[in-house]
Amino acid sequence: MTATAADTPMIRMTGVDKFFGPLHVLKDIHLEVPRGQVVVVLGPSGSGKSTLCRTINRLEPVDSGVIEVDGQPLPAEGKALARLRADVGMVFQQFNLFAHKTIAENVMLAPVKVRKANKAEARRRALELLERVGIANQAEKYPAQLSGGQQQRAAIARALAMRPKVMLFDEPTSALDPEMVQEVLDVMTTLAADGMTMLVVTHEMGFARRAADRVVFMSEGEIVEDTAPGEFFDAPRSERAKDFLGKILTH
Amino acid sequence: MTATAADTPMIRMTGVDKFFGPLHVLKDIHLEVPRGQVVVVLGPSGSGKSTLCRTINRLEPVDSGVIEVDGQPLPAEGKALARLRADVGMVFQQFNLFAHKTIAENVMLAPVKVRKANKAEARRRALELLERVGIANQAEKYPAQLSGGQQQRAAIARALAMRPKVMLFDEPTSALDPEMVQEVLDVMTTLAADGMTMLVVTHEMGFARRAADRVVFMSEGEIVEDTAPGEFFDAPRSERAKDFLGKILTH
Amino acid sequence: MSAPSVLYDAPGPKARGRNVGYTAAFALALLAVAWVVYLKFDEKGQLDWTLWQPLLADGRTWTEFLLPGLLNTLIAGALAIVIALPVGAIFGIARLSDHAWIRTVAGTVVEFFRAIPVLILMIFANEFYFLFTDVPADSRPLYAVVTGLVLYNASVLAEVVRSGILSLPKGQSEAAMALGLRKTQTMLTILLPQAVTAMLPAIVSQLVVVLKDTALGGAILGYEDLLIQYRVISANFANTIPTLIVIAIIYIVVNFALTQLAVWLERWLRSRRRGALTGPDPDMLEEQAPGLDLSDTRKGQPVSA
Amino acid sequence: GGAGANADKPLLDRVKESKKLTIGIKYDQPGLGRRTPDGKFQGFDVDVAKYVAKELGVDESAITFKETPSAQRENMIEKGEVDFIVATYSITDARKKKVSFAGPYFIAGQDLLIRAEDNEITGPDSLNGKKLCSVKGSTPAQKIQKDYSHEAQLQEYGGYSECITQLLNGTVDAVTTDDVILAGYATQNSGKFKLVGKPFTEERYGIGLRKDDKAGRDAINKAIQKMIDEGVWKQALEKNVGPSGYKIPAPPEITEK
Amino acid sequence: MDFLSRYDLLGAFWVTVQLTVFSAIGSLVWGTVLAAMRVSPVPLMRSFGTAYINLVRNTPLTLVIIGASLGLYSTLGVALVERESPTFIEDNNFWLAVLGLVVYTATFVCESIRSGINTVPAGQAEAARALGLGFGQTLGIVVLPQAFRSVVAPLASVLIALTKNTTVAAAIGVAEAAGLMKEMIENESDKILVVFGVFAVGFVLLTLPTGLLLGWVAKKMAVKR
Ligand SMILES: Nc1ncnc2c1ncn2[C@@H]1O[C@H](COP(=O)(O)OP(=O)(O)OP(=O)(O)O)[C@@H](O)[C@H]1O
Ligand SMILES: Nc1ncnc2c1ncn2[C@@H]1O[C@H](COP(=O)(O)OP(=O)(O)OP(=O)(O)O)[C@@H](O)[C@H]1O
Ligand SMILES: [Mg+2]
Ligand SMILES: [Mg+2]
Repeated sequence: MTATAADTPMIRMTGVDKFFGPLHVLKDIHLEVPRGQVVVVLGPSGSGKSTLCRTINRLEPVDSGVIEVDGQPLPAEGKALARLRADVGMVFQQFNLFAHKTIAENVMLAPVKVRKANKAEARRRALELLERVGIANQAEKYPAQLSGGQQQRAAIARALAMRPKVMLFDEPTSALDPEMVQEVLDVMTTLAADGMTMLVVTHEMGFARRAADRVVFMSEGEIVEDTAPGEFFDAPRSERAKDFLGKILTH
Repeated sequence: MTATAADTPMIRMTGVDKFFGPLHVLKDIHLEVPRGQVVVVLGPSGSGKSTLCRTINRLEPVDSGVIEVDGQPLPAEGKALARLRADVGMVFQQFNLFAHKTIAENVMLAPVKVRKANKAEARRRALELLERVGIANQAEKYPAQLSGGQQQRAAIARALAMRPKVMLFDEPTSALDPEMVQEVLDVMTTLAADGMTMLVVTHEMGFARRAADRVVFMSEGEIVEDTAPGEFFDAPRSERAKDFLGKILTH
Repeated sequence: MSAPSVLYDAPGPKARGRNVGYTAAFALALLAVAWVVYLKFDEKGQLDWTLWQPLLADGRTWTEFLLPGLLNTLIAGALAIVIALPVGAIFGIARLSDHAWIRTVAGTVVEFFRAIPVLILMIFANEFYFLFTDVPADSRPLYAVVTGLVLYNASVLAEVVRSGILSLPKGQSEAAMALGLRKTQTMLTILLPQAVTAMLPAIVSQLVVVLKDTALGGAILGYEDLLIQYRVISANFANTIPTLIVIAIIYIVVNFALTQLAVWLERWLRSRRRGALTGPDPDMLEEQAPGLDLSDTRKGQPVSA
Repeated sequence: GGAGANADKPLLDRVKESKKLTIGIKYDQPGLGRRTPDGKFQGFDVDVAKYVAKELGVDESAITFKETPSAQRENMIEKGEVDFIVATYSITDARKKKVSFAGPYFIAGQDLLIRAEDNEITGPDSLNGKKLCSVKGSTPAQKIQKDYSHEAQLQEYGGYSECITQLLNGTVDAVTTDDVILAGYATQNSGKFKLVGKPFTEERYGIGLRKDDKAGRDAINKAIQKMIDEGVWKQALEKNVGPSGYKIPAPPEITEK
Repeated sequence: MDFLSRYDLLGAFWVTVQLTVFSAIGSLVWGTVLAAMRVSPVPLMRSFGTAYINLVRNTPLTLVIIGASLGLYSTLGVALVERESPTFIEDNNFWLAVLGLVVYTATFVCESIRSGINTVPAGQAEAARALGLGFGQTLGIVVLPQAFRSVVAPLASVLIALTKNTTVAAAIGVAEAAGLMKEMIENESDKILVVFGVFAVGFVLLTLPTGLLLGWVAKKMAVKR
């Protein structure tokens, strides 16, 4: 990698606006995620966190502004867009494992179909990844046969199988039973420690404190704060953030 | 009330077993909830907490053992069962407000249909209860128009409208957005402070610590611990409880 | 949003260009077919004004034949639905009974009538009324048509109601019982009202099926419905094909209006009570099969929700 | 209608009492019985019905015409829903078991309707390899296949208007049924069709009424005879089916007594 | 019950079965094409799909079938079999009836498939796209395989409705079961209960096993979520 490449942020959003009909969901968003950083996005329900996440691999097209991934502006369509998406791993709240395929097939699918990898090789690597997230023994089961925590870990393995440059997580633990939250957070923490660039929407304050390099706080489609986690939790500047933390942290 | 009545526990379960097909979901359960106590039930997913809760008003019949509410064994069916259920308030994870009725109608329904209360009187009391849970201004809306937290508070008011002797809560805050959890817990805390007998299945450790008189820890259908909250959180005796707390409390 | 949008990305400039190309090619193909049809109709003289004049420029054709026919169609359809609805609701609830024998009897009746073509039910009903009752000949076709439609549609609506009740979240009946409501109270005050409201769009769509099926009665039993009017009209003007086209358009307009009403109802219900309260896709209920339990094959959240 | 307490009485008594008649006709048969957009009725059958009514002492305005589909005719007479039926109703022994007939008021014969320019089809035996159209369940078409042209192809529909459309379009070569019915269609589509003119059966149209109502039948027979004798019969035919070039046959002799 | 042997009951039901089978195949193909149009990115194709569905579904089947005979064949001159064949009319009518049934039934097939696609949670397609799969891959590898499983039951309903709808082919003279029933009722008016019973049982035998079998298949194949 050249020096310039190392300088380019992995994700750069400049002046991004997004509307759903009359609803202004993202308002003039400026955000950079440098290589290797873990950025946690917080904010009340409906503040636009998911939408932000989804614009980065163009699951939602934006209305104005520029989004660059690894220095390249997002392609609008076609092969180039698919190639970019393969570089951006995404993990959803609802896991979204392919219900008609086994866990191993889920993980192999994209390398084989998108990267045209050799099947045996893809399988070997899939098992390796499943090992890494701790569910190698579930490889031949179907998603519905796994617990939520196991499904989410499989979904992370699936995303990792494409060797993404950056990973997006949209509330990866909100659909989980409390005892399973930790096993998923553990996988994410390891990933962060290994130097993966990550953008994580979550309500898990512990994770934000421990693993995040920066916390971005959103409210009503705007980025209201963008600071270090310690600072954010201990001394939030805006009223909105104080209010939010007050509600979240009491219980 | 006579002295004996005050001595009888509000709920007494003796040697209760429950099977779902081959699955032994409740194993020889012995549990007493004295008048005015708040008992919190903890345990991993699938350990039988909900089933325990639901056997107490016979939403699930048991296979063996005896359940007594206020000294009376549970009737098997018919009018007697309906009368008993009216004495036992229940609050569900999914709120389960009647979607085709307004909030006020939801709260009035059972007093009018079951207790044959006068409509105007039932309405007056419904509004009083809604006031108490802080959503009097939502009385004429339909459930779908309310936030989760408001719906759950309405559900609590609906249960209270029958002036129940005991209230059962089955994970009342698990389906809520994090910012709304507190408002429901507040209502429950007030209720506890007012002397209501309560059995609460929850993952909210803060509530358990603050409001519970006792914590019951279940695992695989058994009651593994039954102690004071302080003791349970600070010095769990069983391995299973330690393991569970380890998973829950780290994040 | 609508289904397509999740299948593919919002089109970029190239995709938009390609779409324009496909649009043009497809439009040309459609135009070519339309042109051939026009030429052929012209060649066979089917476009002569003399054939169309009585339909397009003579109000008497409408007041004497078409509108009374339409009215008869609507009368038979409305009667059939109004009778079939309560009958269907009773059978639908009976199929959910706690008593096995009630379930079995109701189930057998419902499956039987769903298995037989309406046309055959109508022919049978007509003969039955002739042989065993004093229904006068002028009203016999109406009786027969309505009976056939009721037998079939009550069975369909029974399934609509049943699957409507089953599709309600289990929590609704549990909450009712936990409050001390009895089984009947729960059914009547909590489940049935919600199921029927959720089913309203399906019921309106069913009316479309009923109106179309009324035409079977006209052709076979001589019920003076809308379709059968082509015989009398063409006896006057020798314009069979134009008449059939106009009649088809009337059916399409009336049924389309009903379909839109169903769609509107569905939206309205959805907007009033987001989430919990939507029945199965009304499109799918109208042609139901015997022996199939649709209530548990429709789970899975629709993309559009 | 004629139903009700009255229904059991003989025709003449009913007429005397009520001065009204309910008569069954066809609504969709050009030239014979057809309802017009004015709500009136036209055709030879209608003219016969009106004449008979007049002879029975019933004013034209007191006649209620009612449609009688072929399959329903006996039923409607038996149940007294019509007083009598004039609707190309062939006198047959089977039907005579259920109803009585007056007349015949016309003797038709099965014939073929072909396109005006067609010179190949000359009779029922020249239909081999040709396409023939008729209505469902009618015996005439099957009769041709069985007795005359075995290789004729048969198209069946619910009504004649579909057959006529196909004949116009040239997708069938002939339509078969009673010649006078065909003449009605030929009149309606003037110049486009012709009748072959070689009837090969005999269909005796009668006026159907309640079984064993002898007085009623005699009165109707008298009216028919009078209509023939006065020449009204011929005029009516000339007006309704004459323009097709159909040769109007000699009046029938009344046999149902 | 001797009189039954005078009629070609088996022959009539055999025609019913043939009508059903050929129409089923045709409507499956055409219905799938229509469904593809309705979810396609080309707005005109979507509009055509929608218009087609709205026009055809709202027209009585009798009209559609008479239209095939009088409009398509007689007026537009489209014959579906060899014109010189000695059984031209019979064969052509059969295939016109099949065509009419296909045109009509395809609208229901289309809507079943479309609602099948709708039962696949949006997240499945999104996950596929997020992994870098294209439109064709998303549809072919992820959405359709799941959609087809949930479409078995509604398609079975359509198949059974189709079986019953073949009775309408009698309107253009196809010799199937309902036509025969009418004829038998007219000739044997004293035995109508027997006649009705025979035809009712015939149709129950045709439809009920199909429904039970496909219902079982649908349950077997259902995607567990
Ligand atoms: N497809 C869509 N069409 C219309 N409005 C939408 C759509 N998706 C999201 N919205 C709206 O955009 C706003 C932001 O939604 P978003 O899902 O990004 O919020 P969020 O911060 O992720 O909330 P949550 O914590 O509940 O997931 C909300 O008001 C939401 O209702
Ligand atoms: N109706 C049922 N039929 C069959 N099995 C059931 C049924 N309800 C619950 N179970 C099973 O019984 C066991 C206990 O379930 P229960 O819902 O009581 O657990 P829980 O402790 O409440 O779990 P959670 O925290 O996930 O709500 C589980 O294994 C569950 O799968
Ligand atoms: Mg979100
Ligand atoms: Mg539970």
